[in-house]
Amino acid sequence: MADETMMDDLVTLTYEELLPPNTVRFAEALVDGRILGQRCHVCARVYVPPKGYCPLDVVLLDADDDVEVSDRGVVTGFTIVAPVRYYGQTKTEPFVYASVLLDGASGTLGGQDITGVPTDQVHAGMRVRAVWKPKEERTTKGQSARGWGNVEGCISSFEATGEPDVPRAEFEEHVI
Amino acid sequence: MSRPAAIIGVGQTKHAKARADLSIPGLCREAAGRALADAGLDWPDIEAVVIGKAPDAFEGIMQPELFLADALGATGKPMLRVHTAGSVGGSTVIVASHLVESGIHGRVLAVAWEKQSEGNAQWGLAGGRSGGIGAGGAFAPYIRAYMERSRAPEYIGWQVAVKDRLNALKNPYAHLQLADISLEKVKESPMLWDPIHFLESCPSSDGACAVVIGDEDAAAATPRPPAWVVATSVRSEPSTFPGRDAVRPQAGVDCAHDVYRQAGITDPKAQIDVAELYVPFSWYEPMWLEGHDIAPPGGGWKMVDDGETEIEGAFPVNPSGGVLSSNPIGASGMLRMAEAANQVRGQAGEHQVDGARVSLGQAYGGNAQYFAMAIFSSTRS
Amino acid sequence: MLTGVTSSTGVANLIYRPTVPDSQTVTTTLEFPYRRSLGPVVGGFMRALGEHRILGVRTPAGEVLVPPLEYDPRTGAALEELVDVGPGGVVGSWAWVAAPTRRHPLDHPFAFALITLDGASTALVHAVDVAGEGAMRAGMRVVPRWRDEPQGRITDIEAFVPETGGQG
Amino acid sequence: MPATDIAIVGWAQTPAVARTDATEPQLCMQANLAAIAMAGIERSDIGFTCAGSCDYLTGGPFAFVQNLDAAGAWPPIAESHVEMDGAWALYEAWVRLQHGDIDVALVFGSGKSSPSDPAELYPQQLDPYYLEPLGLDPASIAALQARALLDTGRATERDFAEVVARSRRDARTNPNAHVRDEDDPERLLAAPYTRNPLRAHDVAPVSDGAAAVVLATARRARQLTEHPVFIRGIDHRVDVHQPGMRDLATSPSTADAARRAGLGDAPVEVAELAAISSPQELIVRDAMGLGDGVAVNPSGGPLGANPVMATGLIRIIEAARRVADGTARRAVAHATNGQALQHNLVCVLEGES
Repeated sequence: MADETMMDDLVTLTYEELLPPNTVRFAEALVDGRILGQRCHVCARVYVPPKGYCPLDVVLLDADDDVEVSDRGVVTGFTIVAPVRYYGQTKTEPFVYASVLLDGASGTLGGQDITGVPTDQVHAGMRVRAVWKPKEERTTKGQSARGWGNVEGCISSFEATGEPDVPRAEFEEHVI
Repeated sequence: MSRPAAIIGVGQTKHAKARADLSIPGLCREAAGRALADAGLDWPDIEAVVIGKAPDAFEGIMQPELFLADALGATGKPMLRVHTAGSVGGSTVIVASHLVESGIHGRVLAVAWEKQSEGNAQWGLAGGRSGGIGAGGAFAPYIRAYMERSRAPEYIGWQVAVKDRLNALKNPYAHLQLADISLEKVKESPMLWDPIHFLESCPSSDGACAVVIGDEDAAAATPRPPAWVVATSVRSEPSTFPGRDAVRPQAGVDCAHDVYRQAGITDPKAQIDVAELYVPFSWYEPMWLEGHDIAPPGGGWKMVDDGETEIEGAFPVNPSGGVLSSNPIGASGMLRMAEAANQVRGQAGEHQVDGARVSLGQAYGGNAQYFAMAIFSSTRS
Repeated sequence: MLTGVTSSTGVANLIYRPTVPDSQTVTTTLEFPYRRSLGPVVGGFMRALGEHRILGVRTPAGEVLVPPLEYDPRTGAALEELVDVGPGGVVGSWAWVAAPTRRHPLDHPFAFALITLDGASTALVHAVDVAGEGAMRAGMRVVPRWRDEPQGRITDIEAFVPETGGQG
Repeated sequence: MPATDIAIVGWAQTPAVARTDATEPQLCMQANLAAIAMAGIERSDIGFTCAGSCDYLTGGPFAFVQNLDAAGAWPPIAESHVEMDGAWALYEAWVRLQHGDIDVALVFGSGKSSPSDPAELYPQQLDPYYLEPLGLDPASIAALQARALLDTGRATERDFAEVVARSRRDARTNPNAHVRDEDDPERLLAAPYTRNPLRAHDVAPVSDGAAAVVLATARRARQLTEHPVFIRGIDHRVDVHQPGMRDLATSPSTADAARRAGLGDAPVEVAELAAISSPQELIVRDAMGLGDGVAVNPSGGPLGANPVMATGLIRIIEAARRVADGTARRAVAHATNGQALQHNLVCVLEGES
């Protein structure tokens, strides 16, 4: 009989980080109802959220490189996730996880919920717009200090606009 | 200046949902002990140890190689810890082979492991937060894009899922032993990350893999045939950027072309006898066949459909059952290298591909952005 | 870009870290209940603690390693012969912890010590519970104070206490 | 030891600070760009890139993946990563350069320690069965090691204070260091113990920072610079993990690595040691057999700045700097991994002979 003695080990670690300046500006603009990106001054690609650099040209970007992009765009890729149970997981029902290419941006916002159509009608190419939370509910909290900002403190989902679909060829290079 | 190196010993654990009978050192030592025995060696014969695993948060131990070093006989020796996401098992073998090819060491032990049952990879991938999507959620959009781009029929994914599970029945180390697997069962299994069904996904496993890499002298002294490492390559690209082709990542294309060039391979489909590819979700088999230019664009799924990737087919892929049958994440990439090496050593047992002389081992990781590939041969040149 | 804050006190060290109040911070907690399987050697040690016994493992050279490992840490050779040691032992090096952290086994000042148990060839790291650092010295004899309800953890020994000083 | 001579031709480090709001990829990018500029190469010249970092410092599994953004990985690059100090990334790159098919490599190491409390985090780095559940913290381990050294009679608490004082004086002239406080041994000795026999100042701070090095084969190095700094020997060895199963007052793995790196073949003028406590410096000096004439940690060493995961690579940079500027003809750098000097790397550097 194999020895199957077990030991429980609850590990709790707390991390307190400073938000980088690019994320602070992004978060503050969101509360104001604007979505900021950064345009690389070498290749002109627009990163949303801003990272503080362009990974392709390997140049640092700062506030001078900030640009505002639209809150409307196109779904370029998605999946519907059946949530797996794990410690701390609060999701229990399948949810949409979509990438949205905003007008004026070169890269997508990942992990967005899509509303306004039944889940099984979500598809790549559909036009969507941001559903903003009421101004008093918007918050700068929930940002990450790792260079990826996120919109969840201010935008609850993206909803279908009903506009005609965008052909795949127009966003093929922006699936992620 | 580069000297020949060969895999002269291979070992792996019995992979399982939980190896509750073993500690983490015990798990690693089960694989490492078997690799040493296969090579006809003992701990003191090893000059350096290279350890690989995926994120430390999966088991909740920061730099666990520090407490595993002496469990793996590394005391008084050099020890390296590699971490290149899911490709790490592959890169660990490559780092170890560099130590031999450079002439620094004659016999190096490489060990990769994961004990997923101690933690939860979904939690780890989510950075400890709710709403995690797992690797399946990350790759599902790319798989969907591949299906649309290649016009592959939906059943291709089911076919790969069935083939790898049937192959696993010939591999006593494989975690999943699904004797009653069928296309119907895959199709009817729950949809986890649309379009990926449960049975098109890898399991979560405890397991370890180890290889001994030796120089010419070591290879000459080993009781069983060596697998010569004739080419290795790694390539990485950023995880996300505008214009990135996540379906056919350029890093994967470049990595493949680099190993083919080094091995003198101009027609990989014809010149490679068997491949062990990192396929954690069934669709990645046709995606990598195309992504590594083994098949032309749109041709990968046709190879699957024509049965070419079956164990008796023209280009067998994952005769071991692959990641779809055993997934100790950090070790999964090394298992690809170890299984590919065993094929050219004639040591693959029931899942041996007849007459295999040249094999390909491949691992990928991160957001399909890290690649590690190697070509093994039964002969030196 | 580098708007880092330099510690004004110079005690930004491995014990005390300066806290810089800033509204632009984000706090995340990484928490998970890991469940570890121990295998025959570590598992045997932990189960023996529940019987108020401490085990070591014998090497072919006749040494007894405490805590027991499945392998000889100098050679890699497999070890499996568990033998009783202690429970008393002798303190070697020690470090006085004036202000315990959340993770420490005791919530009042104590010493971490290297304790060579009777019959052991190596030292076990554990806590020594004495009134003050003045009571600590190399060579002092200590015995375990056992936890009332064993949990199968190294902390089933709450701490070691001086042999002559009210052992539990 | 392989025949191919490899040289350091460029380096850079971000000023280490107690806390920065720059992200780790941003820090790495600054270091990489500066090192590449110093070497006078193009990114496309780099044949291999290797990084060293630790996910647990930032608390994000896969945190290292973002650092790849700083490497210039487009078009895709041949790249690897060690969950270790950047000094070991340098070792991996040095091995890779031995193959002879490439002639330039980029190495970087980075870490932000500010988000977490070392006393809370580092027990996670220890044996999960016997040590981690005790919450054994780095300062306590350093103190156990310190007393083990005191008990041999080879050092005193005053020796510890002298190491701290000298490090802080030297850190004052190093723009990349950040601890420049009290440097009078008497007053240092008057401070209270935090982990008797250690005082707060005896243990290194933790810092945020990144460092990068460009390596080249000898032939390429001579084309790039008039002052290549050659790696004359490099080796690393690991010791037993359990603190109670080895002699904490000595460092046999350091001694062995130093011997294999050829440290004893000729005298060195400068030694940069990754000692994270004042007693550790004394133990490492002893293991390496460094005499009184050797300038130890003229940069201020880890007691002046300790960006974990870059600290060891910075020792190599600081030693190389002094060879390149002629301060030293021959210098040695040391890096360490794990607690109480468990794993040690020694790198011997020389200028053109």
